[in-house]
Amino acid sequence: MLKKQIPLAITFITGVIIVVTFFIPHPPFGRLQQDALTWYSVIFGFTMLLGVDSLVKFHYTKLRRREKGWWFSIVFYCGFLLSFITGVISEIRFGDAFNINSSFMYFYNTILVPLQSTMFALLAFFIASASYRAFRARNIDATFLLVTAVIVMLGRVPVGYMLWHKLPDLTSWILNVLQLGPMRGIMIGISLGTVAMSLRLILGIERTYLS
Amino acid sequence: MIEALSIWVAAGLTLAIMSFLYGDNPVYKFAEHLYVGYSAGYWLIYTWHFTIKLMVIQPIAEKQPGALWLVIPLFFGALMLTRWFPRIAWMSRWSIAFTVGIGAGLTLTGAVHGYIIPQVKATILPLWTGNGLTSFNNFVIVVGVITTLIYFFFSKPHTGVLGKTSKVGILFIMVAFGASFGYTVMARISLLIGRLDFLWSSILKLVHFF
Amino acid sequence: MIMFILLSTITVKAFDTPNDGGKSITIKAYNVPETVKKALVYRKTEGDTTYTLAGVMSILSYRFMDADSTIKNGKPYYYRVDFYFPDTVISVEADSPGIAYAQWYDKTKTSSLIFLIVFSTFVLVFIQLAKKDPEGLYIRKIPALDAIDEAVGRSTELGKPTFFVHGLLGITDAGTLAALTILRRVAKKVAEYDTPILVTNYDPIVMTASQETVKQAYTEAGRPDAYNEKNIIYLTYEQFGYTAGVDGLMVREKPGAIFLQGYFFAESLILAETGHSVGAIQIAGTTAKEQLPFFVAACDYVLIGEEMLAASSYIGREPVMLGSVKGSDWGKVFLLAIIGIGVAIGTIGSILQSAGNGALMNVFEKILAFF
Amino acid sequence: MNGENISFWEKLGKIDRRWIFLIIGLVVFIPIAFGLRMTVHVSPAVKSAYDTINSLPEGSVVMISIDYDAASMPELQPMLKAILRHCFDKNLKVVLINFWPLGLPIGNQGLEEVAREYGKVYGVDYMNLGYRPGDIAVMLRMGTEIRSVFYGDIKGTPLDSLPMMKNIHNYDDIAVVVGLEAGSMGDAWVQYVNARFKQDLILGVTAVMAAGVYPYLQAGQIKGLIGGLKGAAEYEKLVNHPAFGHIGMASQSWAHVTIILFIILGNIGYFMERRRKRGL
Repeated sequence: MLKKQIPLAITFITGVIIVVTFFIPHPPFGRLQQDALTWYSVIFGFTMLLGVDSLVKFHYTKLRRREKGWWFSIVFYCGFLLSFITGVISEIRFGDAFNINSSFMYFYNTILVPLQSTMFALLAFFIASASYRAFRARNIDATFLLVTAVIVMLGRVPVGYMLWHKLPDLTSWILNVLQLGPMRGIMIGISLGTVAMSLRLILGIERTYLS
Repeated sequence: MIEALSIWVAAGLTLAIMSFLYGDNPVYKFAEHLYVGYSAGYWLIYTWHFTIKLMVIQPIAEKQPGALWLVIPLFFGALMLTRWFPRIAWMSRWSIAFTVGIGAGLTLTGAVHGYIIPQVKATILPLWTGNGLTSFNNFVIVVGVITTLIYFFFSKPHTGVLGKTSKVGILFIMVAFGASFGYTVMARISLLIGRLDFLWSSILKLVHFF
Repeated sequence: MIMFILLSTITVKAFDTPNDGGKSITIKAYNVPETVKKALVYRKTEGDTTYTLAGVMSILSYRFMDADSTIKNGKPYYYRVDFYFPDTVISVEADSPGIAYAQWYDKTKTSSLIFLIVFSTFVLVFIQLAKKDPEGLYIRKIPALDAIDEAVGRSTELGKPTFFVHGLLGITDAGTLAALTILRRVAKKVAEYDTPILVTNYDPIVMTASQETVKQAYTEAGRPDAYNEKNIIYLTYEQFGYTAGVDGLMVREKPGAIFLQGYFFAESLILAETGHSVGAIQIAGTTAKEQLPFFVAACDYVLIGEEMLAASSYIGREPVMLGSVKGSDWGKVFLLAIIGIGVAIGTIGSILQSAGNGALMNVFEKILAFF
Repeated sequence: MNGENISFWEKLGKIDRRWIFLIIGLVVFIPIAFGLRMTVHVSPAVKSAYDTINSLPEGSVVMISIDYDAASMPELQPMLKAILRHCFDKNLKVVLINFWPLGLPIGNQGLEEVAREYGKVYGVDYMNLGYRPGDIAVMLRMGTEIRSVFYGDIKGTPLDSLPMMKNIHNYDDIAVVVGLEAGSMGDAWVQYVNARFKQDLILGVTAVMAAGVYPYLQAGQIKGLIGGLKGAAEYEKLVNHPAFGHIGMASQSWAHVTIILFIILGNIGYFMERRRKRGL
């Protein structure tokens, strides 16, 4: 009862309240959707502790058992402590760890920014290898995909203009007209699926984490 | 000196991540563990500052109107932490149920009001506008939406007319995917250009430094 | 002389902002000449002797919404707007005071409400029908979902673990909720085959929900003892940090099957290409339309958008679930009918209009305005 | 001979992807290392952005908004530099403003670099307002008085002690606002500042965003649109100062052509294999 019925009831009540108050601008209901997002963030804040705890334990187990590559877990701890400690110090010193002069932001810029942008830049390589491997004219569907991709790729660089001066125009037509319909169709489909899924969750028909 | 060191660190980390392209190796492993560790700590501080401090502590300390309502998320947030105590861990399900309820409510209204209604409205286009090209474009858009939606019919077998329209639908979908793929290539290459330029200018700077 | 003409034409109205929670007044100006450069709105209320600046009016829509914190419901406020022309400034007072109220129903959302009622009715009716008559319910083939068992099975044969990689959105996203349904199926198979699983999470709340889901799946498979919470881990709430971490785990643990499920951003292709390079069968599913092309290119099976959201019905094949899918399809028919009728009215209206009869076109405009 | 030929193509179809990585890396890197450039064709959207600034009388004020951070720097920084060169060349005064706090050092670095090239003086020819939190609220308040939000410049110097700021109070004193955008601030510039103050706007956006912002140009809400690295290269061409945009465009073009060649090779391999299997 406590373990199954109450959670179902909580989801039902919360869901219904949020849907109904969506149509009521009168206070205190008008702001409820926004408030709910704040509430979600606060719960998220608490849960972050559980997450970090799980990650720290994951590496602790590796260290304790001296699993293969265990010493990299020490690197993990160093990185974690570096940001955590500089963060706490900056928060105390400036009252705001995100102050542009804080040590926390200094390490953010020297460590996190290059890591972030390089990881992001790897996409250039993967987009090349994926197109090489996957863009084969196996059937009509794949051929449509391939041909459109090639036209758009060429149409967006000067070489495309040199090959055929109408290519950039064709590319913008594809982007503004041809792909608009299917993208819209996909999104309407997703939205309908979302509504159906949310209804099932609120009504307690769909229970992922409850039996 | 500090500047040179910063450049060394940034350039070194850039190369370390790029080495993953060759295969897994200790240098990448180092960078990866540092990255995961550092960013986990970073987000812990971020959550503290922007969520707990600005959304909870400050409104309560300043007695802002409506701060009392924060009792609700504080209660469910605390319940979430019961997961640390196996005997009462099941209580955290109440919090999950609460967040799922919020999620279901928000996505339901968001999908209808924010997407379905405006997109259906945008698709109601006259197929004749007096201008040949716009009329044709409108036709293409309307057909694209309809056939794609028909592809996502689940409760009827895709045979006969339904089958043929859904075939057209999947072709439209493939064109959209191709366009989207080709469109993104440019941005991704730009990122690499930025990174390699950073690396090259760092090397030049360091050569100059010594 | 010019001033006189301008004065006589510009009018300003102040009224309660409709469909809101009160404490706001809208000021709108009519017949404003295009030469106006700037328009400042001033407000005063009972007891004030002078006007105070309330804000700047848009000179494209000639509208200003005054939602100052001092405004109270039910109290009259008087407004004056100063219009700045290249050579002069003209002040116009609102013809009557504005009084703010809070409304109980937002009329702009009527179309959403109607759709919601129609759609929910379809879903609920078909669920009831399905309960009464479970025979004859059909759901079309979704190959990516049929492949789940095969992927886990192959992974077991090879003696390799199965990976389940969550996307980046939290539990407020429908794709994430659908991913949990799929996780449940995957975890059940994994428990039956007694093969290791690793679930990586970006969002800690999703992590807790995943832990509960996997635990339930193991119980369902009759092996609650084999469940280990440590296999469902949080990595980091940083997009590419998460990517780097998952990539590292992939190349080291060499999973035989990888499920990439949920809402992904740019990292989709990095994950899918790395997964491919370790030789895993990959089943992806996302409601992120921008990322679908990359999954289609790099993965073995892909759940495209709505297919993912129908997964729970497809997997469980319970009549109730299948009924809801049927109801949702009828919702689709309803929308297609609206689009079809709207397009027909618009097209015929437009043709008639060019022939000199604009009546039907007016109907069309009214229909669009209703949405 | 024939047999070897077939196996060559088929082998090519299953080539180790690290070769692809290497080739892409080189194709992008070589133009950067050797400063190779690409001729670009100027599009009407960029030309109209250029014309808007070009038509301003000497001494007019251009406000440039830095709404991006390191991630979009490769695309937007060349734009910033090209526009700054244009402004300084025409003796226009430049005010920099930031809506992304992490873009602060990036924008300032670009500004100082170009200003040095032209021998411009801080506080007389250009200045940087820095960042204030509040996004749209900041934008709107600047409509009545910049000093109501920015008490000092980026270093905290009071605005009135900077000679150029004496006559700059609100949007009436600013000829054009140029928004360099990696997110949603561009929409805010259009929907709030253009709509309420009829402020002339030019937007420079990342390549991914360009299509979404295009309707503003069609509707006349913005005077010009510079999209991605390509747009930056076009602007560089207009100011007659080919720089990183041109180099980047060479990398970009060759990378696109290389990827397309890969696709063609992959398909040849695939069809060879299919033909051989059918033949067997």
